[in-house]
Amino acid sequence: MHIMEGYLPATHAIGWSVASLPFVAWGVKKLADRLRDDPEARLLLGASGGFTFVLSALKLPSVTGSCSHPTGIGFGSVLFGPWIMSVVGCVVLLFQALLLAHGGLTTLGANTFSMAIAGSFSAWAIWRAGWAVGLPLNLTLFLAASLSDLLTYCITSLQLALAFPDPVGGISGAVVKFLGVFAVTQVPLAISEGLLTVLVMNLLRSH
Amino acid sequence: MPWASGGAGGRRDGTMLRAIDACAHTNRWHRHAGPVALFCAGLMACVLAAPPLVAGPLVWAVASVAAVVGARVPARLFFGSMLVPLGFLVTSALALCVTVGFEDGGLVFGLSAAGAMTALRAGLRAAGALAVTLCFACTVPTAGWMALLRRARVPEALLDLVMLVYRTLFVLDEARLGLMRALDNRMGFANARLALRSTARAAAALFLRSLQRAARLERGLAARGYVDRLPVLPPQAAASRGGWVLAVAVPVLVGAAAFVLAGALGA
Amino acid sequence: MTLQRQQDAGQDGMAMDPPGPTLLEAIGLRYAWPGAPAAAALAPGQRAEALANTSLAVRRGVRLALLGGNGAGKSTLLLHFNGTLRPASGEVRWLGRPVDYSRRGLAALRQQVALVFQDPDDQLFAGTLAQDVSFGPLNLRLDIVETTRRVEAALAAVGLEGRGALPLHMLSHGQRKRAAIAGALALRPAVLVLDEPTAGLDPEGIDTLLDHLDALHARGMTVVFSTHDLTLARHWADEVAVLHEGRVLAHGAAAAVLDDAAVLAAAGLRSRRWRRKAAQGD
Amino acid sequence: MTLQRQQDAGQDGMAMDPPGPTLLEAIGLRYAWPGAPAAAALAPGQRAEALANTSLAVRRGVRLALLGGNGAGKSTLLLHFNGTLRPASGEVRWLGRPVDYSRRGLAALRQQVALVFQDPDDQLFAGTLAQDVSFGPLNLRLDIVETTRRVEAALAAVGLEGRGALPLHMLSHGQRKRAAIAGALALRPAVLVLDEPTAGLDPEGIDTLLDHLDALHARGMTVVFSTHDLTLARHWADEVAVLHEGRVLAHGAAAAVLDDAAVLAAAGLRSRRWRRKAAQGD
Repeated sequence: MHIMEGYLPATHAIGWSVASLPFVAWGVKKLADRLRDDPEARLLLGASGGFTFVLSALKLPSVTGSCSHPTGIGFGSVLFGPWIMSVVGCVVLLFQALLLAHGGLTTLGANTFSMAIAGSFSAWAIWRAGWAVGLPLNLTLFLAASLSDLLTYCITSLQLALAFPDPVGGISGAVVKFLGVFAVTQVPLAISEGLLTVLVMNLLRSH
Repeated sequence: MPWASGGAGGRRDGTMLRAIDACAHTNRWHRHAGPVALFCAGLMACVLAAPPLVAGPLVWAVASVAAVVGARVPARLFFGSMLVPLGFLVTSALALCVTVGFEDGGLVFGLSAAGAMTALRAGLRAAGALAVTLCFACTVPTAGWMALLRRARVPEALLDLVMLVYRTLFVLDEARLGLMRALDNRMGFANARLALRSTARAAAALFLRSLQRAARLERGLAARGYVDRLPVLPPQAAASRGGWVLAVAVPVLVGAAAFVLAGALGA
Repeated sequence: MTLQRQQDAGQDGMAMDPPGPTLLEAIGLRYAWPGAPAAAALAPGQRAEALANTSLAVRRGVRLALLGGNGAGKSTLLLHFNGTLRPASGEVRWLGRPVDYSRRGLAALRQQVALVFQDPDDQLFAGTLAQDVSFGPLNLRLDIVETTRRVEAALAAVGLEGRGALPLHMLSHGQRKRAAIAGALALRPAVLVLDEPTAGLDPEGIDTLLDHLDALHARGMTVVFSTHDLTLARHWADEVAVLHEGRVLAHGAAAAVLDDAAVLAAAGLRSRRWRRKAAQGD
Repeated sequence: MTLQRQQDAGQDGMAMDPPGPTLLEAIGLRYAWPGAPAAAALAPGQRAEALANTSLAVRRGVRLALLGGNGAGKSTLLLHFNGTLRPASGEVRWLGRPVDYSRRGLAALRQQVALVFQDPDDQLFAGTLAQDVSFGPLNLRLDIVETTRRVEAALAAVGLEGRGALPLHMLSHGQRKRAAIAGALALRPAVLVLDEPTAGLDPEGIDTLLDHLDALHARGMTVVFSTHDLTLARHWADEVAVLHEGRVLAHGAAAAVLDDAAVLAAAGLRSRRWRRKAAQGD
């Protein structure tokens, strides 16, 4: 779920950019290290970024205006690690802002935080945890994709609530409000993305 | 045709993907990345810093005129691209007009005039900022802003990634279109369950294609001497002293006007 | 029922040599690619409109070649024939009735008019050959028995019988092209629409493909295909339509159209090079 | 220095009509694709070896067509010519010396022998056309002035001058094919190796491409290309080598090889279909 261009006040836009910066900077360092050791990863990561972008243009059934790229980011974070995938996610968000007017430049920091960083770290953590606990693969995949989606949506609601606290209920009231409003699209979306990820992985394994 | 897109699955995205990018490469300002970027940064600072009730509409108007009249961006493309973000704007503005409180352990809802005012400010600011970003997106080609990032010493690894993502996303988008059409032609989207399965097929196929693309590009570039660097020339930029002057002057004037007007109107 | 119709088509096709009645018709189609730059922003040589007032009728039982250079609008027209694209103005008719672009209407049309893409990889992707061919029938909610029957018939029709259990990536390019056709045939269409069916095939691969298409045509299949190969059009099509810049320059019996040097030259279909060499007696 | 060599090649090419000295030579190459199934597990018609004792010499200034059906081993052989693939046995020689497969040796070879792939998207990666072409020279650590000169010359050589600022996805397929050639030319190679250069192009696109290749050849470029188009080989190549099942069936002057019906039939390059029709007087 993208926050549109200019929606956050300047202080918040800057604040979230500052919050994202260390993750992206460390990710870029890891990326540079990786490319030095393994030049082939350059083209692979480029293609994965393209894939993540295009995946968000696959419309899921019955959900309008959806955007499915935590799925792509989750995929990538299992393959390349969450740090590098945070960077790839940030690049994808940049292209979405510039080529599709989806998201924005001033909200790039906030969106990167909720989608690229939280998305890839949570998907990766759930994947690892499921693996460690010995959960069935399909269940792990479903949880990783859908929970990281839900986390993104919760963080976005929090970001909006911090910027626009409720006159009566304050920040907590605003969180409830935004969670409620966007639940209509985001909860079904998270579920269908979980299912989609399971189906995709099974197709790929059978290949 | 190279910009062919649309059809099953993401008509809107596919269309805009090609249209904004094509415009960025063909508009009157496509060789003036430096001044245009500065101009847009200045306008963006105005719309974020000045009182939004005045600065929002003012910056929206200036950015729109700059793009449509100055750079000759097709009006239909420019204003059409604003429709999608409007959906987000309306939904969250409605949320801002409603108040939610906790009383006696339960949720209490109400309508709020203060909330409506906040929504109005946020909406006008967002509209102004959106026009600025679109002005930038429609006038500065990717190679143009990448050259600016390179001069700003953004790490090489990140720029390589940006360049490769830019190239692959168009190649894979073409593949997405073909796959979705082929699935659609065999009734793959006849109902929601089939649609989910078909989307999964397309996604899995795209994933395999992206791996394959990387492997083939690796071999193709090796034939051109690729080992571990992807150096390219910066794009040719046109000299534009006047452009730099305008890029500074216009945002300064807009900012000043916004503060003065806002003071006069007491907004 | 579809099977029945298919057989009817077969008998009709056999009984009446062309001209048969019109099955599919494009009338005054105009289409601009969505997102095409405004005319002012076009690079030299680019057109905004992919189709500009294009009309073409496809008669039952015919083998119709759509000839034209790259970018002439061939694929765009083919994508209109089964409703994948919708014209900005003009209309497409199936059996005389305008195409119904509702989900249900399109499903009905696509069972009759099956489109095979130039790149088989757009159509084939994972699993085995038989699984892929069964995709269409299963989407039509046919039962396993009927689906199996159709899959076997479709594979036999393209000479891939007995290969159903092979994974798709083990097939050669020519086999993949035929596999994509089998996937379309499993819908039991009345019209087979092929985008550049011979592209990328060597002479032997073309021979094999045409052998199978011949057999389908003999059983009544109407075949529309795009190509820029004049030899193929001359030797295999009954009718030829020449497309250039989104317009039909000529349409008629293959030999008549292909002997019209002016039309071919206008459509950029004759190499000045080979002609020049030929004139030099080489 | 590379420039110098290129000019030498040019003068030699001009001065001595074929036969020039041998530039590039494949001697007794054997190659099996990694992961190819063992002979026992092969599907009928599949071969384990892509190249089976393949020898071929490329002389300076020649236009050599590699003719063969799909899967004959054409692309595999071309990939050996610039060291992308390394033979299991046999060797590739450049100017009489075995190829040095060290990183440095390969870099030197690939500057001389530029390979252009069939699918231009395999070789194009940058944001704009000019940027893409500049990759080769900059990668050779040439300076900006020399790189700019080479980019302009390479774009002019394929008729894409003035298009340098366009992104690659705004070019047509034919233009992208020529863009990939420009990327190779910017290395100033002595030999241009093209895999199916005319595949997917219409007659006009082929004419344009050959016009540019003609000009390059006139300036001394050696051109090796694979194709399964007999007309192209007859009208454009000086020499033809026929490949079948990883073996060179014949190699000699174009006209002589192409008039040998037995060889063409053995290589599956003649359509029984058109011949039959032709015999019927069509």
